[in-house]
Amino acid sequence: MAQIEFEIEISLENKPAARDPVAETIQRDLLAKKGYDQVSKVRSGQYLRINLLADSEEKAKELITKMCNDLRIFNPVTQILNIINVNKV
Amino acid sequence: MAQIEFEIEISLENKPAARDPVAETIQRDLLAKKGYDQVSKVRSGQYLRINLLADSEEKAKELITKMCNDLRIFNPVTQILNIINVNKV
Amino acid sequence: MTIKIAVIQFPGANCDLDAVHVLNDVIGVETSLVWHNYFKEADFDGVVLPGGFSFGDYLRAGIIAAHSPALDEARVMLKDGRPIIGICNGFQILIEAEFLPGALLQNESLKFICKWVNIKVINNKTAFTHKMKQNEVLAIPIAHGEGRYFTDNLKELEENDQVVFRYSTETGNYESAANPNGSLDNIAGICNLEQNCIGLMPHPERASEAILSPKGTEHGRLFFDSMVEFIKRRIR
Amino acid sequence: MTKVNLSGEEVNVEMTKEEFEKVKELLNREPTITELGGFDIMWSEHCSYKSSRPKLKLFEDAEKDYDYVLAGPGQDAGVIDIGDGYALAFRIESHNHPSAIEPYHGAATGIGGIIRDILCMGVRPIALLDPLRFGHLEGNPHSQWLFKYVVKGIADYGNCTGIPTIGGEVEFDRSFENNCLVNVACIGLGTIEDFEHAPSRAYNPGDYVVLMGGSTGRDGIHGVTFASRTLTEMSEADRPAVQIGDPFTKKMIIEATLEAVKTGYVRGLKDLGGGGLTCATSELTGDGNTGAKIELRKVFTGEPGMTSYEIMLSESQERMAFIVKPEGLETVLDVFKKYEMTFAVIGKTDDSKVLKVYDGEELVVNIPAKALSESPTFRRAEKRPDYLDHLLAQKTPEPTINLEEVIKKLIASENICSKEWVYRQYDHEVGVRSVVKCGEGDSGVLRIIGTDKFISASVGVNSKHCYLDPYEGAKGGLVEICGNVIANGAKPMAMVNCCNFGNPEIPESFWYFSKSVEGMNDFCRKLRIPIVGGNVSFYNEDEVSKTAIKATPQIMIVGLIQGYENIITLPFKQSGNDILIIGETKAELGGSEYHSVIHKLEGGTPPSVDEEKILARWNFLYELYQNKLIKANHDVNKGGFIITVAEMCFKNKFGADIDLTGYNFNNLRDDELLFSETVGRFIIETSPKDFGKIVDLAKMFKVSVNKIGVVKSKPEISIRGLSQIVNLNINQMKQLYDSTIPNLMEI
Ligand SMILES: Nc1ncnc2c1ncn2[C@@H]1O[C@H](COP(=O)(O)OP(=O)(O)O)[C@@H](O)[C@H]1O
Ligand SMILES: [Mg+2]
Repeated sequence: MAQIEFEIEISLENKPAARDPVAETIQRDLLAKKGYDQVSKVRSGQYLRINLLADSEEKAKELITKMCNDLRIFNPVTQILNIINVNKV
Repeated sequence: MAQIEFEIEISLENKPAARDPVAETIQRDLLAKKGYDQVSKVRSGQYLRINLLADSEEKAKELITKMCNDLRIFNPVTQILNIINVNKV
Repeated sequence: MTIKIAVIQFPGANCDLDAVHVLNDVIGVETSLVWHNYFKEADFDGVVLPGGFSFGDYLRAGIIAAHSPALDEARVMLKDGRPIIGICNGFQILIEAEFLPGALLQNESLKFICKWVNIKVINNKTAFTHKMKQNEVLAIPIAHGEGRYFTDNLKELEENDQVVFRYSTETGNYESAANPNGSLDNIAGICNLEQNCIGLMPHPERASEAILSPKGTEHGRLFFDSMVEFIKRRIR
Repeated sequence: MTKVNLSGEEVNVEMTKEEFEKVKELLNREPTITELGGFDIMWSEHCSYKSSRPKLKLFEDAEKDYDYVLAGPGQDAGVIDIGDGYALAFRIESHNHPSAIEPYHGAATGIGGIIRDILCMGVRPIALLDPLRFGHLEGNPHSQWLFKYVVKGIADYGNCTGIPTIGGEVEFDRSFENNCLVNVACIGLGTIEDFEHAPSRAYNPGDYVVLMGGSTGRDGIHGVTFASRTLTEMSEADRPAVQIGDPFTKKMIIEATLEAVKTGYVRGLKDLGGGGLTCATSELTGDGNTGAKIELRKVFTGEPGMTSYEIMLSESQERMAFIVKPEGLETVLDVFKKYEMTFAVIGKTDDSKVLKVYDGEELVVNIPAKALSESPTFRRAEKRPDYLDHLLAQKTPEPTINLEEVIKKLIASENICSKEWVYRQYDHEVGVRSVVKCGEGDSGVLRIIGTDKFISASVGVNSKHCYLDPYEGAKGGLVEICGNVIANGAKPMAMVNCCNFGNPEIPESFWYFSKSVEGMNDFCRKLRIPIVGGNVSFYNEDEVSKTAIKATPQIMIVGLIQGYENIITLPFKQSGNDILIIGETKAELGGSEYHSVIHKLEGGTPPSVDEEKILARWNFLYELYQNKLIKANHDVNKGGFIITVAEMCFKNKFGADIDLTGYNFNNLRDDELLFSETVGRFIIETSPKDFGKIVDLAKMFKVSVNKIGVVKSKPEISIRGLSQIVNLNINQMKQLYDSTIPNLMEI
């Protein structure tokens, strides 16, 4: 079966209930102090963009999740993995 | 005029000349693990998700771009800023 | 007239007291620790931006501190030729505040590295290096996670004599093993065009007393002695 | 988990039914849910030491029995007077369970917690140490993952707060595979005045209670839950099981706290750790014999809609509680404002001896201030494990490979090889105090700026020895760790310990704890070392195999050196000098690296300790130091004394001609002589001209000293006097020593 190349963008962030000191500091000490008070919320994380071959979008997503787990790129105890975009190349 | 809340996702990546050791490491680990030869490319960066009020999507994008430039959220010598998504909340 | 130096205390600075100790107790020059929001350039002849993790180094090392009012004050000093040194995090701040060109990226190994290294003096004309000899090799420790120097304009930097230090072996060679963090062309420290402002990743304040040096050297003192001498000449 | 009935509803608690009854009896009524939560956490094993307390009573009262001890066990940290007006505080703590689940944040918040404990004493944290335990790295991605991120967590937190990590220890053993041990220690330095300014007590009615630091959130709330309905809208899965540390905020807390203490207006100080605000306020008032009225809604919360239960029990990191003199409130708050720290005046102390917490008009906590600390204790049964007889009887097989190969295997083994991979990631120099740095000596040596005094600190214990004999093993740990500071020229001043054991309800596990405590107690009383603090971590067991970890009573020693010229270092200094060994070698291969690396054996006869002999050797060494007779010193540890000699060759690329003909007076086999881990031995380098003097002194002190060789300039060790000639190339040995961990960790 012919495989398709996908480009997948993901973010790894602290769980919503957990604190995010990086984002808190950016918001408090940078944005707010410089007058950007339209900003109501900031969250931070790691961004990865991965190109891979898979049979389908579904399979591509599965593979990414498994890979991030296998390589311990993220720890499900404290982090969540968000798939932001999946594009065919 | 009533303002709308937008959620904007951005990524900050190194320019290719500045290299991307995080991605290089992930790729090296993938090779070592075997079984991940479907993955052809990895890029890494920083991820921020910012909620803000603006009159329109256009304005929201403008504001984010201005903010990132003004505050040097990215270092133009080595980094590229991508606005990944702009969503109404 | 007595010389007055300021060591700026940014939130999260942690080599601030070390710099104050060396300047006051070892070099013997009147030095105050100044909270970043209270810093007024008019009171000082020279300034040290110390190492540490200003604002946690969150987002990118040095970026948030670069927006501190202290940097607006320091910019006045930069313009009128007073000496400014950024050590480690201070270097990162000077880069992010665009006092100095380029970028400092995460170490190639992705790890924090704390280690004594050797650096070779490339430019001994600056406010902080004129007491050194050209090509002299100094033993100084590093301690950083984001110290990989990068610029897209290396040629200009070299032509303008802005490269001040390069990582080298003890005998002055540039092997890759001598480059601890993957810096472009082994660059460890640079200066501005006018040469009154330098930034470097290694910590001279940790290398200013023989008791702390593996080989009993005091190479770090040369930076501060140069600075004091430079100020004296300017005042005269 | 126990189900109890609270005003008609079923509630899940950790405490036993009897404890619940005792709560009701203490209060003379049913507790509120917030109160019950407080009791549940404060009476937990972790906070109350209910299993260990009866046993720990064995220890001397250090504060009473040693005049230089300013604070002993029971305080947030031990504190000693080191002269010249300075006080030194130190403490060690475990963060095992959080780190086993989330190594990065678990280890980081462990550092955060131990820093707070030191800060509470009003002094500046100046050093960290980190004894660690993991499963074997080789072929084990899980252990590699834990190791990598624990080290990174410690590095990121310690480096950012500007506190150098000056030492530590790592052992790898199968029993720690799923339950790694992450112990962290911190040392603080201040003037005696600073220390006196900041007791962890609110002893004066009418003072303000001020909370400062990060916001109070829902992270880290555990304990009581309603069986029938959830406590909050959030499900358990939404809750972060592990807290996220924020070293930047911690750094600001350190600076703001120290500056506040310097104003002289702080009358009491307490960190918020386990049990959060409940624990802090009740201990401050309980220990101070006062009471307090707290207004809960003044507390700054990180998220809306938090219940009183959540606010009182949140264990959000990076918070401190201050007791402030009324006349100095403005001054103290100005300090917090300067550092842009969030703070709130949340209440006032009074003389009621009752802690009252109001949620608006509603009184949610109303308990005698001392009640929470009056947990019941348990007498646990203990039993020596049956398997020990079998283990102790194990015999060492006949040597099969040649000695050169064995030595090379040992020096490259995980437990002996260089730990540079770890300490390179730690800023071990910030503070400009580090004189003997990580990897350069047996202990970390720090100068005290403004004096000619130096402190030396070391931490560790041999878990394999303790597994075979916890009593002798704990004593052996003390011998080794004291030996480490003595090797650098220091005198041991005080000890703190961190007991890591299995489930105390299992008699075999409790036996290990009990025997270790007896060992520490006997040794410290005899050698006059005050025990000024400790920490107990039970329930360390492998969930998969249901077996306990190897007993690990970590020992930390702080020593003092008077004068720079009296610091002794490890590397050989000059070829032609004598190499002497202090102490005899016995056939004690039980629990040795030789047994485990070469023969895959865990048993045998482990080392035992003779306190008289140990003391004699220490006194002998002090005498040699006084007479300036020692050029280098390194205590003998894992792998035996040849490993020690090799390590002394490395730095200056020396070699050694070793001749053991005269040393084998106990008629040992080659492998016993070389690889026994008999404790309390030292290898010293001395000048040949002093040999006679040293031998005379040895006789006087009744110490066994033997010349076993000379330092030579060629980087090679040759050994004669065994059944085979042994030649080792130092460069190759160093290569083996250095590459093991990097090879295993960087794929
Ligand atoms: N986890 C660690 N953190 C920091 N330093 C460490 C760690 N483990 C080992 N070291 C350092 O490595 C050196 C050798 O340690 P170790 O082999 O345990 O010492 P010893 O010679 O007493 O056996 C010491 O300087 C020690 O402080
Ligand atoms: Mg030792």
